[in-house]
Amino acid sequence: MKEVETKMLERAKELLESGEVARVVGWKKGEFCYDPSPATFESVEELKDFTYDWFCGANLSKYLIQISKKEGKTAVFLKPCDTYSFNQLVKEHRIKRENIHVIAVECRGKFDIEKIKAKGISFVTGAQLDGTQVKVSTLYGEETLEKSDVVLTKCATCNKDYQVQDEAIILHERTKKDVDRFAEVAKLEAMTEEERFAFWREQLSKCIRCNACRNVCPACSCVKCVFDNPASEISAKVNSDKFEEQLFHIIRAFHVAGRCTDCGECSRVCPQHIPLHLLNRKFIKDIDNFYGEYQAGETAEGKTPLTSYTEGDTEPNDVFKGEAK
Amino acid sequence: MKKIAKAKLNELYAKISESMGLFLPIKRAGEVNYAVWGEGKEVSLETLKTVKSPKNAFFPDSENLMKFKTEGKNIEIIDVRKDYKEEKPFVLFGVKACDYKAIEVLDRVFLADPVDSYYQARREATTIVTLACSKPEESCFCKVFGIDATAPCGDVTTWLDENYLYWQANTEKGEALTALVADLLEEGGEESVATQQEATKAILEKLPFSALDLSRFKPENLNDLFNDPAWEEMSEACLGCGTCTFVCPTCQCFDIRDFKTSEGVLRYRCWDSCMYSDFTLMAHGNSRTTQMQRFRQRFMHKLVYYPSQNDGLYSCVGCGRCVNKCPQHLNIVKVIKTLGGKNDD
Amino acid sequence: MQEVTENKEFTPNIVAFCCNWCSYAGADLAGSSRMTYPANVKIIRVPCSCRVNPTFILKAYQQGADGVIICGCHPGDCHYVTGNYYTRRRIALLFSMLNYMGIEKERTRLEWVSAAEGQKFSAVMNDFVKTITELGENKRLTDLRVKEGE
Amino acid sequence: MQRIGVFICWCGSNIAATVDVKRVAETIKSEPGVVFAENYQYMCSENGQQLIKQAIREHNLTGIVVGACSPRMHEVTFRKAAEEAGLNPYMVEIANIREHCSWIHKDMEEATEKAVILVRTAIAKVKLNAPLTAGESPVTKRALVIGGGIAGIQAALDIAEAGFKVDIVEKNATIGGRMAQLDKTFPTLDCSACILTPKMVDCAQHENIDILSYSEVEDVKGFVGNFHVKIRRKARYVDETKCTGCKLCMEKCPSKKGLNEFNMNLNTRTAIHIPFAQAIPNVAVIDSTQCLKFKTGKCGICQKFCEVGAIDFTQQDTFVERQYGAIVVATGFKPIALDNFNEFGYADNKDVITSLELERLMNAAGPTNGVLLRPSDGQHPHVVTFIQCVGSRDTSGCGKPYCSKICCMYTAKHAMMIREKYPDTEVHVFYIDVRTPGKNYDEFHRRAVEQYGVDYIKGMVGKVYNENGKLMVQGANLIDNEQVTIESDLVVLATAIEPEPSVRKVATLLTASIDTNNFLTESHAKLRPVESPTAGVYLAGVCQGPKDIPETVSQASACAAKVIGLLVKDKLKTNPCVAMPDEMMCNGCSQCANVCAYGAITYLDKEFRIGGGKTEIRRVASVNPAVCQGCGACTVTCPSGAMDLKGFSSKQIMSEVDAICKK
Repeated sequence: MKEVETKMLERAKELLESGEVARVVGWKKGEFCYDPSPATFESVEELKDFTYDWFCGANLSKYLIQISKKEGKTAVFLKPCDTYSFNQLVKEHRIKRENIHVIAVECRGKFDIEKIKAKGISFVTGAQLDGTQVKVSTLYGEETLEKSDVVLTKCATCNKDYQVQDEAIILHERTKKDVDRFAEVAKLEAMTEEERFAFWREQLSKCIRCNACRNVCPACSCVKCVFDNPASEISAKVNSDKFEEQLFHIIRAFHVAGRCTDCGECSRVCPQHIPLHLLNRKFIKDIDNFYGEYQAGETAEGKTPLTSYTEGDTEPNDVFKGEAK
Repeated sequence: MKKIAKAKLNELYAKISESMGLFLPIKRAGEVNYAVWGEGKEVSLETLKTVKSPKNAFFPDSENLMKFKTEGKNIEIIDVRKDYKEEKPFVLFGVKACDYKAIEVLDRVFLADPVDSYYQARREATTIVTLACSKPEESCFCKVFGIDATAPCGDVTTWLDENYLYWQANTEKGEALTALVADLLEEGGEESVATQQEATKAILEKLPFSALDLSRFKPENLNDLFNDPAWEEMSEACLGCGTCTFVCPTCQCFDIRDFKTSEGVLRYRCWDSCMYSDFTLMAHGNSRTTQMQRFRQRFMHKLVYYPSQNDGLYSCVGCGRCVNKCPQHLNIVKVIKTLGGKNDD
Repeated sequence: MQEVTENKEFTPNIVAFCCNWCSYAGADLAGSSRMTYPANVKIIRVPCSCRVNPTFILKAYQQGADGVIICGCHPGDCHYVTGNYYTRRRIALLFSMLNYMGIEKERTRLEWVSAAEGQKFSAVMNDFVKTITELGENKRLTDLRVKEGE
Repeated sequence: MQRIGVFICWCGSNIAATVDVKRVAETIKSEPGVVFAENYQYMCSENGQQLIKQAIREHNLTGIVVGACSPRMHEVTFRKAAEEAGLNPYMVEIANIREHCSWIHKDMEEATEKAVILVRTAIAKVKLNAPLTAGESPVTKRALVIGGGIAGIQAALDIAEAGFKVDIVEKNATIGGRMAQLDKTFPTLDCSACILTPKMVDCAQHENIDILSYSEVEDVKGFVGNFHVKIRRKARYVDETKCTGCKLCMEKCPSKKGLNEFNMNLNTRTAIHIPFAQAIPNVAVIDSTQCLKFKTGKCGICQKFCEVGAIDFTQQDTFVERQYGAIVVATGFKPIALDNFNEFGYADNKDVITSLELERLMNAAGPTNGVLLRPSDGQHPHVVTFIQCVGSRDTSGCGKPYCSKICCMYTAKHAMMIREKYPDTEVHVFYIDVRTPGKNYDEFHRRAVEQYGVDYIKGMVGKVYNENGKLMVQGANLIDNEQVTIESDLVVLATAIEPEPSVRKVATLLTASIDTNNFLTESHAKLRPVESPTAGVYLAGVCQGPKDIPETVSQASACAAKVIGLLVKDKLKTNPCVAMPDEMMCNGCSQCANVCAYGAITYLDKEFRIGGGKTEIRRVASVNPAVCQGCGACTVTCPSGAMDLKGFSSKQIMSEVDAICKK
């Protein structure tokens, strides 16, 4: 990872120095080894805080909505999953493509500090990939964990490839994972109605309506969200009733249906670890089943499944056929 | 000092629950938050940081204020406050030192004139049992605010080790609660507590944020701090979500809203976040139009505005929840480090 | 025994969204042909079934509806050419999601009813009311604040 | 402050018998915002409307709710009344307490309760109504007639006579349609061609009529008064302006094996051909699937012999784009395919024919020059059996559920003509019912039975099979209650008719509604029988429902009257209930434009103030109110809720939901 970071830094310097770009969007170091923040670098001087490591999980695409409006070109480092969001935003005319220079960067999955801490490991000072394992160094010594236990949920099933790039910094090829990203959805589908209701009731009851899932979501890029708009009659700041938990999450998932690229940021940022990606993935799975496979963000053109149709589409009353019971 | 074997804690909870409400850290769907105890609930006292702080025991996420009942062309106003006048006594159990300190911050807001009767009713009906920390982690920085994590106050202070919960009543309310559960308690434990405190203090000393410099956060520096160019950079990744606010034990902002029901309107108040784009939205528009301004407001309030009105008491208690939970890893520590140490002289 | 009596007393409240050109006209035809269906079905006229936002459906449940039915022109017969094709996709996904979240799948229904199908309209409504009556009160998607007053 | 007036109609006893109208009005009086509530026997009557107008003026009403029949019935009436009293017509809502209440409920208590809820729902909506103003759009003074059969010809002639330009688009090489194929017409038995061809010639010669034969409508945009239509002129490989119709090419063409569609494929024609002698335009067309020049590249004989040089093998389809104010659909019909009716042996026996084939066999210009000969051996048939209702009134799913309406009459006609020309021929007719209402129609049928001795057998045919060269028709005689088998030489199937299949495409292009049988839907079965619900589109002939020639002609003339009524106007009012984006909330994501069937949504970059004295440029949607039809597809696609529909706003619909759910 260090070599990748070095290359990225070199390239960022070059681009800024030559004036090819006015700014570079990447990540900057935090207080620990595991809390980098998305950041804009406008000078070589600012790049001293630049970092790219195993904890740079954040999706940078959404920031480009505002940044691409600025004068001058912006270079951005995008991981595979980020490129889908980027494309989707270009498709929706939210990012000015001509103002962005996309540098595809290597990603072999990002680590989730909360998962590491959940293993009882604290005072983490670093983490390195070692084959299928992760060596976590702490103030008290080194711990070895399985990579699959440590990566962000969104990375566990990710087989995404770069959908857009003006150049690339990739030193290690990553291997395709033999995983079914819909396995968890299928597991829920196989439950009884009562079990599913209980599952979601438990999960959604944790929701504190912090809106982190929405605000981080590249598909939730509305100028004003319906949930913030009193005129929509469904706005709310807090889930005053359990119904509002359901309403918020159903409508949010519905609004991004066909546009969600499955970047998994919603689940990453949820302070209560609600598996929100399972809502979006359900829609993706259904869309694949009913209307043919579709991956949002694969291109920056074309209609989404909900803005197109065929004459012989599945009837709503038939969606339950063949359902496990 | 008294103690109770860990194995008997459930009996303790059951005993308290017989006559009082019991609110303590409970694990539900994988996350630990304060909730009402019941048979079969998974209590997790060991959890250092509940996701939400215990502040919602006094200042719930949402509470009803009044109803407007319409019938034909008449509107009847129903005051639902009386429901709270006779608040059932309850015990808030397992509160950490930082969270306990946070209640003091809230008290200064809600119990100052005009007194918030909703808050007051619940506050008075509560016996607070605190729990000393034994395993602080790297995001903790309560020490910076003069909090001793090993000896929290409260009506009762407790310590937990592998075998026992140690119990010491500090107040009348605490004594009363002790009397209620006296049958379950046995004497002793001073030594174990002292040993634990010593060990914990050693960790606290070494915590990475234990020596944050707050010296610049004084009322006289208000303008300089407000106009500091660093805000722009510090806030640039902010999503404008309410995570920091809603997990914060001291955030006390609320909104009052109306909800249409089948028979009229229900007026309720609910948590609000200064990070939200419609915070401070007024008829003329919004006085804070950028996320930087909102971000600055939150930290200026915690570190400058609040202390300047409350005898220098910061409205941050160093619990570190925002450090852990901010989706983009922005937090008050970064603000303190960036601005706190810079003395103008 | 108690339960049986209670069930009989339960009269569900049902919201029907009907498109102006086919289903609303179909309901009119059911009326002019005197084809009865229970009074607990109340119709909201929308220009096209594609005007029905999933929010409206959830809102109906929040406000205490026990069943929601959406009626539109048969696919291919939409007055607005393609409107009901979009309805079909949106509603299919919504139904699937509600079911996934454990909301009774029988509670929400979509039917294509043409202007000439008064009989179908009446039959569909009779059947839907029967289904909802058997299913019982909507408890999973309701807002307690709305029901509080009862 | 809202001042709502509520008017509850009794509709005589239609509503009042099941809904306690007085109680509804009384209950509603206490609704917030309601300042006036009254009930009256007939709100739609002059007096009822007067009552409404007076209340609006006296009570200064800001909105009214009429609890009455379906808004599809009298919404316009009440809007006009409101407007006359100075209230915006869109401040009117109708609570449908007749079709949706009094007519379907029997219990007075229950119906009254529901009526109150329906009225409350309408009040909830009207409180959120906004005054709307209809825009104006100009009218293009030209009509398009799709289909050049008798319906299209009649409509075109009538419109042209009134002084407006008309284009007839006909997909075949000639106009004339099905009527041109008929031999005689009932009930007068006059020659079909003799009465049709003069009208065809009139069309060709009329200065206001432009015939676009061998052409199809490719695309339709726009709306009433302003349709923009793209027409494909299929390559006929003969220059229409040069061809004189001399038919020399037809004599010389070596490819003579093409099936003659005009004669129902009963004989053949050359690759280059004029469909029939009186074709209009009298211009040849080359069947490129048959022509040797196209198939092998060798030949081109016609080109050599054509004295005017009209043959052009390189011709391509061309497109004509024109503006029209009104469109008449007259796409006609075809007999259904008989694939589902193997029991009649149509596919296996040459001598089992359809009625339309018989028309050609009886016609002097037909394949047998008008002599009735069996297709199999060219012999005179001595026993002819007709089978009625082949595929009509069929609820089994094999045929059509409706009555094709014309078969009883034309079968009687055929039977009579055969008995007249060949008195030695035995004629049997199997029928389920004989339906011959109409002036001189039943007399016509009786003549067949009484004067011409046609043997009518009530009963269905189970099977037709070939036994030693004879067609055995096995059926039931319900009157004598016995099974009969009739040894026949020729069997004629009165085949059901269905709309010409291309009507589906036309309907889609025009956004005209169509029913499950592919018949275009009229706006109102009784009161607006020639108008499609799509404004500016009119229906003539069988495309709207089965009908005979006299009816078709009347309907065509009715269409023409409607079209003329439209075209004389200089401006039309547009529907103000259209989509409208809130630019402050629009993301410019283009999803709404993706679902708009009318192309009504475009985007523009606009500058917005974002506070702090700053501005930013955002891409926002913009709706052309003249093009938007108000379906609302965009409103649901819009995630931010920026797009809303006037007259059916999200707030209005949600307030209706609330009102219905309110306990």
